[in-house]
Amino acid sequence: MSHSEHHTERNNLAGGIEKNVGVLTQKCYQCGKCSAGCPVADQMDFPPSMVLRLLQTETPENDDKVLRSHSIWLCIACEMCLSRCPMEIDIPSMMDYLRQSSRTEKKVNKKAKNIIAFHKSFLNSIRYTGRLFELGLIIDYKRQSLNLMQDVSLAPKMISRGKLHFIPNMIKDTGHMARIFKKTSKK
Amino acid sequence: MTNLINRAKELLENGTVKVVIGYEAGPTGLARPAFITDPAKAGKLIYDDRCVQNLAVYLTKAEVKNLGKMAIVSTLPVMRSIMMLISEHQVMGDNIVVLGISTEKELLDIADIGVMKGYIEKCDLRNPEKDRETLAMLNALTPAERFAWWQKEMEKCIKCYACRQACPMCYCIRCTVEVNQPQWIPVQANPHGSTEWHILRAMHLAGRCISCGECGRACPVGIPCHLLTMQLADQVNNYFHVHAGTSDNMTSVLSTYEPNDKESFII
Amino acid sequence: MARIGVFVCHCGENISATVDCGKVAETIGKLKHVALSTEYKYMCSDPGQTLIKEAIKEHNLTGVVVSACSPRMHEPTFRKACAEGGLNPFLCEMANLREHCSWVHEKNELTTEKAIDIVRTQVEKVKLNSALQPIKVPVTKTAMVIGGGIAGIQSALDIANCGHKVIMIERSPSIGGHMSQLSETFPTLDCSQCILTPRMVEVAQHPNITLYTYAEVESVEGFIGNFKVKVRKKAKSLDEKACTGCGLCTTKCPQKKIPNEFEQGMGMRPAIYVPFPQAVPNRPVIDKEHCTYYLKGKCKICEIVCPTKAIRFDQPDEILELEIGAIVVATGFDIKHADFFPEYGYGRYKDIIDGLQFERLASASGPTSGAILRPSDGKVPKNIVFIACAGSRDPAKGIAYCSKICCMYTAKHAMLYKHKVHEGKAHVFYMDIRSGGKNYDEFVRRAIEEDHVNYIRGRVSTIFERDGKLFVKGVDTLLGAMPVEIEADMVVLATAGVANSGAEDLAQKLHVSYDSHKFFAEAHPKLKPVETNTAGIFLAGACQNPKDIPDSVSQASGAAVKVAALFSQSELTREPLVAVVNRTSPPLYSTCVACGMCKPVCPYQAIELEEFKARDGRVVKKAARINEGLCQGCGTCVAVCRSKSIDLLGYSNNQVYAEVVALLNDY
Amino acid sequence: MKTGIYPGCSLTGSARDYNESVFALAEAFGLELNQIPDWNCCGATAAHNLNKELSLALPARILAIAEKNGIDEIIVPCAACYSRLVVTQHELKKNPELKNRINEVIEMDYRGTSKILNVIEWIDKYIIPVVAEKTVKPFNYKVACYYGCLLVRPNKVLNYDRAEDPQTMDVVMTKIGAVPVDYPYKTECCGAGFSVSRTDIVSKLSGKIIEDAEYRGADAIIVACPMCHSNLDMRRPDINKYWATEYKIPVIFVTQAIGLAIGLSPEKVGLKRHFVDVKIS
Amino acid sequence: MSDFEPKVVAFVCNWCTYAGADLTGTSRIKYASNVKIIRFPCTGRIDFMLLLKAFANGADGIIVSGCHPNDCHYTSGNFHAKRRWIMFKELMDFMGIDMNRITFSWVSAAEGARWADVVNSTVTRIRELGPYVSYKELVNKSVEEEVKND
Repeated sequence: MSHSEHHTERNNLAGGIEKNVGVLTQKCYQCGKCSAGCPVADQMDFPPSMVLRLLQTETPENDDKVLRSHSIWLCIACEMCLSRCPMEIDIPSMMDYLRQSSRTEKKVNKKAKNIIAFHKSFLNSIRYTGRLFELGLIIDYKRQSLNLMQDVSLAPKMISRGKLHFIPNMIKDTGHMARIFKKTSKK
Repeated sequence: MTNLINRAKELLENGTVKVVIGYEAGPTGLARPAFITDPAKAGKLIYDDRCVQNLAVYLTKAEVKNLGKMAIVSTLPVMRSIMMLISEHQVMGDNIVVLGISTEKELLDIADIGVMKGYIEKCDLRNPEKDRETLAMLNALTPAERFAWWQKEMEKCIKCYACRQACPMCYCIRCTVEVNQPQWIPVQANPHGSTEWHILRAMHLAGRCISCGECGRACPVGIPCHLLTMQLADQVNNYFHVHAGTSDNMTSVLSTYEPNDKESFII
Repeated sequence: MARIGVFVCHCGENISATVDCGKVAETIGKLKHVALSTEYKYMCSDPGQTLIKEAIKEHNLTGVVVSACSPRMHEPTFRKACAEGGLNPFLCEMANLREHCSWVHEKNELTTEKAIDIVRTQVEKVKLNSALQPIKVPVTKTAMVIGGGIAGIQSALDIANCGHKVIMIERSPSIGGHMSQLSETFPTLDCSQCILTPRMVEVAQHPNITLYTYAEVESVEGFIGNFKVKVRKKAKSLDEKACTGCGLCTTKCPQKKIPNEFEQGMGMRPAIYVPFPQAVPNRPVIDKEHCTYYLKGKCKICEIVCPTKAIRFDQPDEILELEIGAIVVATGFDIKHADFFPEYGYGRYKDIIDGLQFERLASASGPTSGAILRPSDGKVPKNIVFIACAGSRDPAKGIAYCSKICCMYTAKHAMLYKHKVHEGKAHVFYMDIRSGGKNYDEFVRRAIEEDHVNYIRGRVSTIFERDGKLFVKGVDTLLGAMPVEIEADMVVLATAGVANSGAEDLAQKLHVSYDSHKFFAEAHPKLKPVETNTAGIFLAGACQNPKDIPDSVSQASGAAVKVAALFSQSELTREPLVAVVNRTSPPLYSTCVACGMCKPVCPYQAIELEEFKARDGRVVKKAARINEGLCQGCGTCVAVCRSKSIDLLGYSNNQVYAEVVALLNDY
Repeated sequence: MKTGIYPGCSLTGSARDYNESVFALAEAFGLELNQIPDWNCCGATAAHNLNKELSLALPARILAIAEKNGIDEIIVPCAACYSRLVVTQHELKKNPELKNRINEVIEMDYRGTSKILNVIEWIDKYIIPVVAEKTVKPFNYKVACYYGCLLVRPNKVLNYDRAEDPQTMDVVMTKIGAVPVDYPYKTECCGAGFSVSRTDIVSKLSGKIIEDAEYRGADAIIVACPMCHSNLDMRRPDINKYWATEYKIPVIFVTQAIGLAIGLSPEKVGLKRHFVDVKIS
Repeated sequence: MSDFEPKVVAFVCNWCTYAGADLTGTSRIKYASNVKIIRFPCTGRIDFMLLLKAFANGADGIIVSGCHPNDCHYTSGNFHAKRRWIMFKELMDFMGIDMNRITFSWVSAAEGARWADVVNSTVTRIRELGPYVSYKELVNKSVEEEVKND
């Protein structure tokens, strides 16, 4: 029985993060080193340390702000924050959790549309072929994001360099892949 | 054998020793310990396959000690016992003449403790082969099987303490079992009391047992209690790279230490 | 017939909040031989103690169990109370209901049941206690102070001024410690050396102080009042009596490029050297690792030029064996060198330095004679960044604790810089400004308000160099973690204060505890801050945790008083918790058979074999005997004795056996 | 010791050049590289962004197949795949319950016995000891070694080099004659998985990385990750457009540099497939 | 079985583990109340027979804990204890007596949280192992025998 188990289980994001990711948001003492090193902090509505501060307040309003933020989708998982955090707070894993919560609660920030579209296309690609089919990914992404003209100039050069295949490189046991996807999809 | 008799006779005749401790044939033909003080009776001494008892147990007995300087017919276990007894201040090296017997049953020329040390070092100091086999068999069992195996043995124990009496290393004038403030070992011969007695005895012989097996031979109900002390003798060598009874100034493994002693169970 | 009194303490609510004290007292009251079982709110208070004293008389008690806090806290208190009530103090035991029960468990029946078990166990133990008389041992009235920094100096002077002999050991060639390296001191900005050097000289000249520099503790044996300390005086390759300290050798030595430790590597020194001009003693030593003669067998220029022929190349180390009554440990601290932070580029970029290096730069006696100049090109930095908490409060890469002194010295550094470079800009990245202390916060405010030091709350993420500028990237957390990038000419890292090298080794030699950071541990965090858990060994200064000068000096004086108090008696009484080998009437004399197993286990060489002789002088019996003056009561001999002939007073076989039985069985 | 290789998706497509150089080196040094049979995608950033269990199951399948085929060590040239595989191994070792669950998902018995090596570790172990005798054309250039994120982070899990100012690739490059420059952007992020969805961010971040390498006088940026390569090389036009620059510094895989040093042709190590011309060979 | 509350006795030295357990208290870290502590001056003082006595008197588990190597207040008591426990453990193993029921640990005066961990992990383990039936039976059988003989 640890000291912290005294407290009743918290029904908020910080509680969920502690339970599912094992990250204690209270550990953060707002030194800001994560925000200072984050490559995309300047694009974010809340830099990483501010996300932690919002979570520390444990209020529904601030939890909501976090789940609706653009920040959680801009995190590239480069892990710079974690490698510099004096308290070793696993912000990247926390961000993974926040992204998943944001989708479950249907609070995804509109600006993250393209990012999610890309991730979905990526997983779609491997769901059926087992391996990433880059051309298929691009086509599917364009369909999902409606960015139809993006990167059209890139293709000819890729083809001439032998870097773009027209037929997917599939694994043999595609059924296995499908089962893995099915079993891990949210019940 | 003639050499042994001649040597014993000579020692008694020239007064080097007052008594020769050895074996003689008993009325039933079995070998029994002999305490020869008269050179004329030296001819009674025998040494053959029948002679297995560890005679060193008599070295600490007041009745024998009081006879004066002694010679003792010594196989390897006896020699190792003597080393331990000297190390533990129970006998004095220059009070004993060692009539060493080799594995080929030849009389050895053991002039002094130094020579004896050199001889012991060259010997196979492991447990006897038969016991090694039994130990290996037991070590291959699961703990639960071993517990059952030993409990079956313990149920036989009648707490006669023959194992203690036979052991040259059990020379205390008051044994723990005789302490009743507090009563460390239950007095009764029951599985609990017997188990604790045998644990106590084995622990007290850790690093001191010289693998003669006398305790097991002495047991009237056939408990192979020597396996307990022999297992520890193996482990002492395994952990601390020491064989008991190899020098006349041994410190017990349990009263010394190395800072880097290895173990894997202390967290 | 035993008559035991049991007193259950509520400790305010500390115990009673989770333990049903009433039930404990009631249940225990029903035990055989318990003459009285009662409860009270504060047993350690005056009325609480009076309760015990009166009960002893009223109920004719033969033993007392105080069921309260840890015996490590209040055992002496209650034993004294019992003594005052007319009961032998060793007939009093404590049941630890607070630290081991009420504070660590929830409020429920099991907790109260455990409390009952704990008390019952002590009742059964105390029944078997015997009245013991304290042991008296003589006191050697010479103190040893280990470490010659400001804490050691203060302690040594205070003890010496009380009229006692002091031996001071310092491992470097001069006393003075880190304080001698500092430029100015906060919060007054007075010159460090100006206030320190007179004290150093006083140590050297004090008739009661013997100073051994270049010396280290080799081993420590014995106990309070009676330590035997071996000290290794490392060879200085010098006849100190012949040397006049003229310094000619140091100017002629051909080795001149050895990084100077005193200058934190920012200056050079020869192989034969005096660490700094005001060193005490002001005599050189030869650094054998760098001396040409020791390395190659040739040179000896110092020997040739020495006017008094004082050089001794073949001088061996000397081992001193000293009799010491008390020891003050004042070995100080070190700074955590910043190379564990590759993102800050210390060691890669010359213009990133640590706080001690900045002290040397700012010091009038330092390598730049006090001018703030960049190590790379000797230019005056126009823009300087100070980074606080560079290693402190950083369990990931540095240390978890706050180093306490950095906030203040960083403010001082920024101020010194501004006082010397008026047009320059100073920035401080900080976490929280911790400036508790007399005139401390005012000092920091002065830096901000009067010297316009730019304080930015946030941690720096990385520093890199470009065009001779250091790009310092951080954020301002007070502006919502807004990025801040400063092009600095120089960066100073306020690195963490850590335990000095060799602290762990010394602690082990002294048998005193140390914490997980290798700092020496005090006996009690509040009430015994200068004592260690080994009687007769005291702590002074930053060897305990990072401290500033005033704190170090106060603690040093505290330690000195402890030593003086100890030396005020010619003998001291010790707890008689020692091992004894039984004795019986002849012809047995003892059940011990003198197997000698106990002898090598004794860490204090307290066991010898005693011979019993018959009338004719013949030795008829040998048995172990324990010197009660040397025995410290560890009891290892008791556990190895096969015939149970040794017992430990206070933890006898009977007692501990009874404890095991009582703890596991309801009566 | 049976050595396997997990190429990962990029190496079969946009990073064919990297693939070719890895196998060219293996051939030149006589090193066995068994491709893990029927390997699948590791799931990359997408999986752990959207579905944690999937992000562990995909690498676990790869590792389980490797174990089944008796592969003791797996070379993973792609830094992103390397990171995913090692993190999976770490997570499943830490949490036996999760391991059981994942084994259920992948219908295989993953045990976690194979050792995972990144490309530098592979080079260090097998190539560096003998590289000197094979070097015919020392790579006498100033290079900026760019490690990226996932080769060194999360450092405590990967347990490889140090997270800040790492040195292993620099050491490897000195062994073939190169002179590494002091390069503060070694582990800064290039934008990675945003290559398609947020090309603007990639252009911005990668631009800084290229700019600093040029500023420090490097002749080439050396990389060990196909994602870093594609962002710094294939996205060069976007970068130059974003910053209004004309950066021409080539981006070369560490394996390609070694290949050139031991006398392999630019075609053989896939240099001709680069978008930014490599003029230095 | 679910309401089985293991009885665990802790044999600890005064200077490190006892003080460490005090620190657990001062830090208000909670742990299982099944463990009861007996204080010894040093682990060197702990007679191996006491461990057997604890089992004989109904303990289901035992903790033996003292100073980390090199930290012994008396220099070497813990080193001697270590050798003693090495031998004891080998003998117990050989006789089939369950050593999973004994935790040997080093807990310093500074390791309050660690003490709680040691206690909790031991209690959890003992809870899983269940009551120490075989040793209890050994004792009970003996008591029955005595009754019969009387």
